[in-house]
Amino acid sequence: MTELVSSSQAPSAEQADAAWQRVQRARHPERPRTLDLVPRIFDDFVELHGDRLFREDPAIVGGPALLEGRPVMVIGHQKGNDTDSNIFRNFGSAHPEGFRKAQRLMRLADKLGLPVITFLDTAGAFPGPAAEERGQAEAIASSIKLMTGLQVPVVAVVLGEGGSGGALAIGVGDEVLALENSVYSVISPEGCASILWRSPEAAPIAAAAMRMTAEDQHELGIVDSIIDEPGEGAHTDPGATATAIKAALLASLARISRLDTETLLATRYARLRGIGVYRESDVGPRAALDEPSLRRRIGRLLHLPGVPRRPRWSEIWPSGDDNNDSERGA
Amino acid sequence: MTELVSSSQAPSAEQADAAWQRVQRARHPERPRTLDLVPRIFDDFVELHGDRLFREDPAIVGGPALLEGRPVMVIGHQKGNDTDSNIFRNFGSAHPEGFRKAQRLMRLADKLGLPVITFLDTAGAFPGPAAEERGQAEAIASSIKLMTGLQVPVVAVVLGEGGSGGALAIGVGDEVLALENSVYSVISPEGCASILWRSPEAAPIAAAAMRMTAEDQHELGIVDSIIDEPGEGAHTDPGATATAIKAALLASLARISRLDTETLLATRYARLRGIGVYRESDVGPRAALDEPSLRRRIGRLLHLPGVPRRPRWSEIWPSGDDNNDSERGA
Amino acid sequence: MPIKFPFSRRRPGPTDAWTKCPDCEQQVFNRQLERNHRVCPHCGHNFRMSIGERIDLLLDEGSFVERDAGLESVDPLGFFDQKPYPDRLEAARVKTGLREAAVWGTGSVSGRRVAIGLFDFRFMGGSMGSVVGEKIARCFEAALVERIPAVIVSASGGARMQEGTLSLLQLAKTTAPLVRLDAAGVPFISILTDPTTGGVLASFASLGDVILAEPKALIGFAGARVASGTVGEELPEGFQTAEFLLEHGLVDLVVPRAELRVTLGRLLALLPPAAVEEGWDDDERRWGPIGVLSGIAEKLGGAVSETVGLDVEGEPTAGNGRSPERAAEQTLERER
Amino acid sequence: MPIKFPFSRRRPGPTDAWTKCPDCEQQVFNRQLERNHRVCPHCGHNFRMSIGERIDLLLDEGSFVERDAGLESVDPLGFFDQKPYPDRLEAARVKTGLREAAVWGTGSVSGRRVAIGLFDFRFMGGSMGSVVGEKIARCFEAALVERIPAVIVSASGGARMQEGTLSLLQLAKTTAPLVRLDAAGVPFISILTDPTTGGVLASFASLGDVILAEPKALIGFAGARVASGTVGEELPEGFQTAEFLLEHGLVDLVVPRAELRVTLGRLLALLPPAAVEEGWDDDERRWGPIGVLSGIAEKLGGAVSETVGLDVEGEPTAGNGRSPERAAEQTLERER
Ligand SMILES: [Zn+2]
Ligand SMILES: [Zn+2]
Repeated sequence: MTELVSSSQAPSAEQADAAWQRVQRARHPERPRTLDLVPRIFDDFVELHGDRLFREDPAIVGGPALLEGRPVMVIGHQKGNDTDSNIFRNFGSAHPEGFRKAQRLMRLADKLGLPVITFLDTAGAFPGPAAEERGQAEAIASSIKLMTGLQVPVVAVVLGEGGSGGALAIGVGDEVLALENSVYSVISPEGCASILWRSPEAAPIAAAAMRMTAEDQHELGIVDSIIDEPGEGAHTDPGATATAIKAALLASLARISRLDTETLLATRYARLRGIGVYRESDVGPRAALDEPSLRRRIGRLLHLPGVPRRPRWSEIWPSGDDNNDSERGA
Repeated sequence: MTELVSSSQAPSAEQADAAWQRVQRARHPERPRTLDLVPRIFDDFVELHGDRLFREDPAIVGGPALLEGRPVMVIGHQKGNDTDSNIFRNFGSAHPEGFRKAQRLMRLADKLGLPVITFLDTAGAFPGPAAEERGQAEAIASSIKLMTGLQVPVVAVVLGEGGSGGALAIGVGDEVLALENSVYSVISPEGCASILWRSPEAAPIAAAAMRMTAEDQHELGIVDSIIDEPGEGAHTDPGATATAIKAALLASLARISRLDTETLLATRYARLRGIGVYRESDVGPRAALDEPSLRRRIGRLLHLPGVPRRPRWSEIWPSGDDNNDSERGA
Repeated sequence: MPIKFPFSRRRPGPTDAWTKCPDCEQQVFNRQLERNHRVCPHCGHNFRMSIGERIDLLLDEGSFVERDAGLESVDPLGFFDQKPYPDRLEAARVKTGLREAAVWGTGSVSGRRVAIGLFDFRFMGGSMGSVVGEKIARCFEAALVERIPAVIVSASGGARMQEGTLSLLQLAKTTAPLVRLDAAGVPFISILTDPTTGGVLASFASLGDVILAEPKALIGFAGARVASGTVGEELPEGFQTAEFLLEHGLVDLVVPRAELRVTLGRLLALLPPAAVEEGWDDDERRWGPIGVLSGIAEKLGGAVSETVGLDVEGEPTAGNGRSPERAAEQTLERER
Repeated sequence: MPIKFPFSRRRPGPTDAWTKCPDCEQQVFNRQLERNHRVCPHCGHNFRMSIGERIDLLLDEGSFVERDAGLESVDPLGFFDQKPYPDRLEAARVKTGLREAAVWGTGSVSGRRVAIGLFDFRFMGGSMGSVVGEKIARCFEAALVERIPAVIVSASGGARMQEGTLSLLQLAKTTAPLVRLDAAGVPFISILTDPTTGGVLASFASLGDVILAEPKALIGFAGARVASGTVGEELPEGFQTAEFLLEHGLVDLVVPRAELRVTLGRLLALLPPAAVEEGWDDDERRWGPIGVLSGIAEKLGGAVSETVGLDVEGEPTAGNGRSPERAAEQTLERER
């Protein structure tokens, strides 16, 4: 993993161009969206609506679906295909009620033991005043929290733009897959360029600097597997794209479904807990916690205490013998 | 309990007068409210605010408190004492966000193992368009549902008006206590009179017909114990009223705290499940469910499946040897 | 009261008569209306349905078996307004051919077994008193015990005033089983029809894992007159319609009646009860430590049917006079 | 990098100088400001505080012990904007005397032991990268293991751009332990100070069992400029202030700085960690069946410190290169 720590240098013009091309493909107006792909991936799907609190938010869609005959819960950002539908969908940028709808559906999946599959495709959570008033930050935070504790397998797929907290709010997964031309970043390249380069025109450089392409994210360990796109990109063949996603989902679920509930939660926790790169030197008192029993200590850290017992999804999702977990983590 | 089934007859003028006097005392403008009583009952109290979703609703107040040095969660409707404060408090009629705040505080109590004490004093949930838009019915329903499953002791005290769903939303308890001059009803007497007598002026008759006084509610088994009020009513001596409530709360909690979590939940379920009076004759097929094991059947009905293990509050609330449960149920 | 399977009764009135549609004001031939699931062929207006018609609409033919048909309301408060409550009950029975405002039983939808409860608004406005609450609660408990989905088709003005707070508390009685359905992973689908208001909406009906509503159905907590009267505000357009609730995130889908059966069937296929883990047969593992009570339950033997309140017969009883705990204690005392 | 206990460093500049209050524009004597918890004596404006000042404000004197002071940021992306990320880090270190934007440790409030994390906005805008996220996560985990309340005092512009999605994922890393704190009944009190925005607000900071905020603190998800720019709307008065959030139900209390210590102490007394049931010492009962992993854990012996990531030293490592599962598997393989 030492290759992660390269010496800092400004991205070259070629690197900026290459990164920007990916950003543009990820944002391609004809790129297939969640609702374009869902009918091609799943046998049946009923879209459910509403957060049961305030409003139906069309920027996030979701509902139960059948994947190869087995029930799952699907949740995804939904951009439009033209001006009207983009206005209706708020360009895929959710208000708090969108994330709260997603949470409701995730709780339903948790109750029934359905694996959760999410599709990420948003420039980010909507930053308008109404969203702030209704607790945009709370909505994202509680969505992330819920996902870290779901007692069912969770697979997230980055379809197009994985934009910051609004993407992560439905993007915490046991495995995170990404389409070849998708991007994933902590802030939009324009936003990053505005702040650090003081010019939104530096967006391509910022895109390269943030290493936001699917390959980069795979190298960084944020993305587990990359799903190849057909030809010039997903928009050239949505059907083939859907087929590739479906195959990747089936492989992911087969891997994850091997785990029992305890191990699933422990593994997801360890995955998240391990993200980050740092140096640790021996300054100051060591973190020797006042803990009597080693066994209890590791038990407490890794295992969710007091969780209700849940159905094992290995019965719903029998583990396959294909692809070992060589793609996971390091 | 056969005395419950009396032959129907119109309330007499005397009965109507007596009932109406109670309604007026329950609504007395100087009657002590939740925030008048809380400092007199509890050693410390920090009011918390907000539903974390939409708005702080001052019609419901709540927060952790110390009762004889032991922590509890207090939640109550809050009417005002004058025009300004009544407008601020919306006359104690909560919007959905009030009930959702209450739910948040109940969840916190559940997490920390604190008994929940609620004070009921509302003409009802607010029926305005904004409340409807934000899911007033959902807010009440989910609050009731949450209370039926709280893994901590719950004691509800009817202080003044126990008005319909808005009262019940924070009124599902392991024990329900009522001040002597409080009332509790399925609809306001004015509302009932408007619908059934087609005249709001028949409110006193409706009040008598609905048997909404604390004594009637005790007879019906909805209220477990009545708390005597000083002199002409609680408003003549809030301090003495608070003392009486405190004594009743301590006795209640001592009784309830004897139960372990499983028994607590089973008992609360049985209590609610048993409310209602009906005749059952042998028409049609019997309700013979396809159930192999008798033991499992009763176990399923009475015991919450898969609940996380919780701290025993008998450690927080040691059981007293006073008052046996002779006041409970039949 | 020799009414059996009352839900199968057709509504009174000759089928060759005409009914005026309240929406488009056209005259509709009754037989045509029934063939069309009581939807106006001219404007799509959804006429209210009887329980029998609703069963025909939703369930596999002949699959419905009513449960607890013998539950009957009594008059616990001695309630008398313009006339005694028992007279109102009797009038409603005569008018509808039903014993009460709700019926529950088991049946199947596209071959999937469900526990289903249904309301008829014509019986005292579909109001919920002790009997309706008891039926809904038993419906949920049957779903729990059998691990089959629960479905409730609501049409109700709310809690029944004539039983006072006993009716109010039915909100809690019908809601409490839902906590258990959640824990056990058993789905509940709530179907809201015209009208669903008050205490029924403020309890189980709003708590479906999925909530379906019929087009233009009136759905709200308080009456629209109350809502506007209270605050003197003008009501938003479409206030308290199914479509309004959909927009406000409170229902999942507004489903035309012709698609309701298919939609319900698809949802049941997509949202099956949670798979049961290996330890299912082992009470200790699945349900957690059963503790004192279930130990007692084993000893109960014949007393069990009383304790779970499934078939108490004859004389009216206040259910809370026979809590499982009490019965269990009595049994233990007898054994000592 | 021989900086020890950096939080105790006072801010640079002579204490006899004057500072101009940005609110009332009066000149305030610095020494007076420090004595007054950095609150303007003229208008009550809350100046930002260093971590050391914050510790003095909140904790019992001398009770704070820093943990994991040796954690240091590296440059995983090789990030270079106007200058290299390592240069920005170095500049921040020099400017603040801190090693990073956050510090965590244990201490006591009115005698009650807490695990506490604190931010300093002066260090790269209090931004959260790998190190800050790691410290917050360790703080929560210590609270879980010791069963003591967690307290975080936030002041942050959000996730640190220079570490890309590694920073973004700190939102999940810092939030995941909160599920465990909930299950274990351990409280978390979040204190929001000026400013708390972006990814810190969109993760743990919004998830306190109780959320306190300092008066007039800027608190929001997106910058106010972004919010108004995006939609061209005029912003409501007081937008994104602590008081605005209180009104919108998003924080529990706005607490003047002079009362913060007392309020925190009262809350800690009122909201203690859940009492531990009898079975606490019995892992099987309290935590449910630990299953395969803990069986493995017993065999791990010396490997355990690595698996929980508490004291990996020296060379930079990607934490996810050493998942407990992986380590456990390796151990098992070695044993076979
Ligand atoms: Zn018509
Ligand atoms: Zn000033």
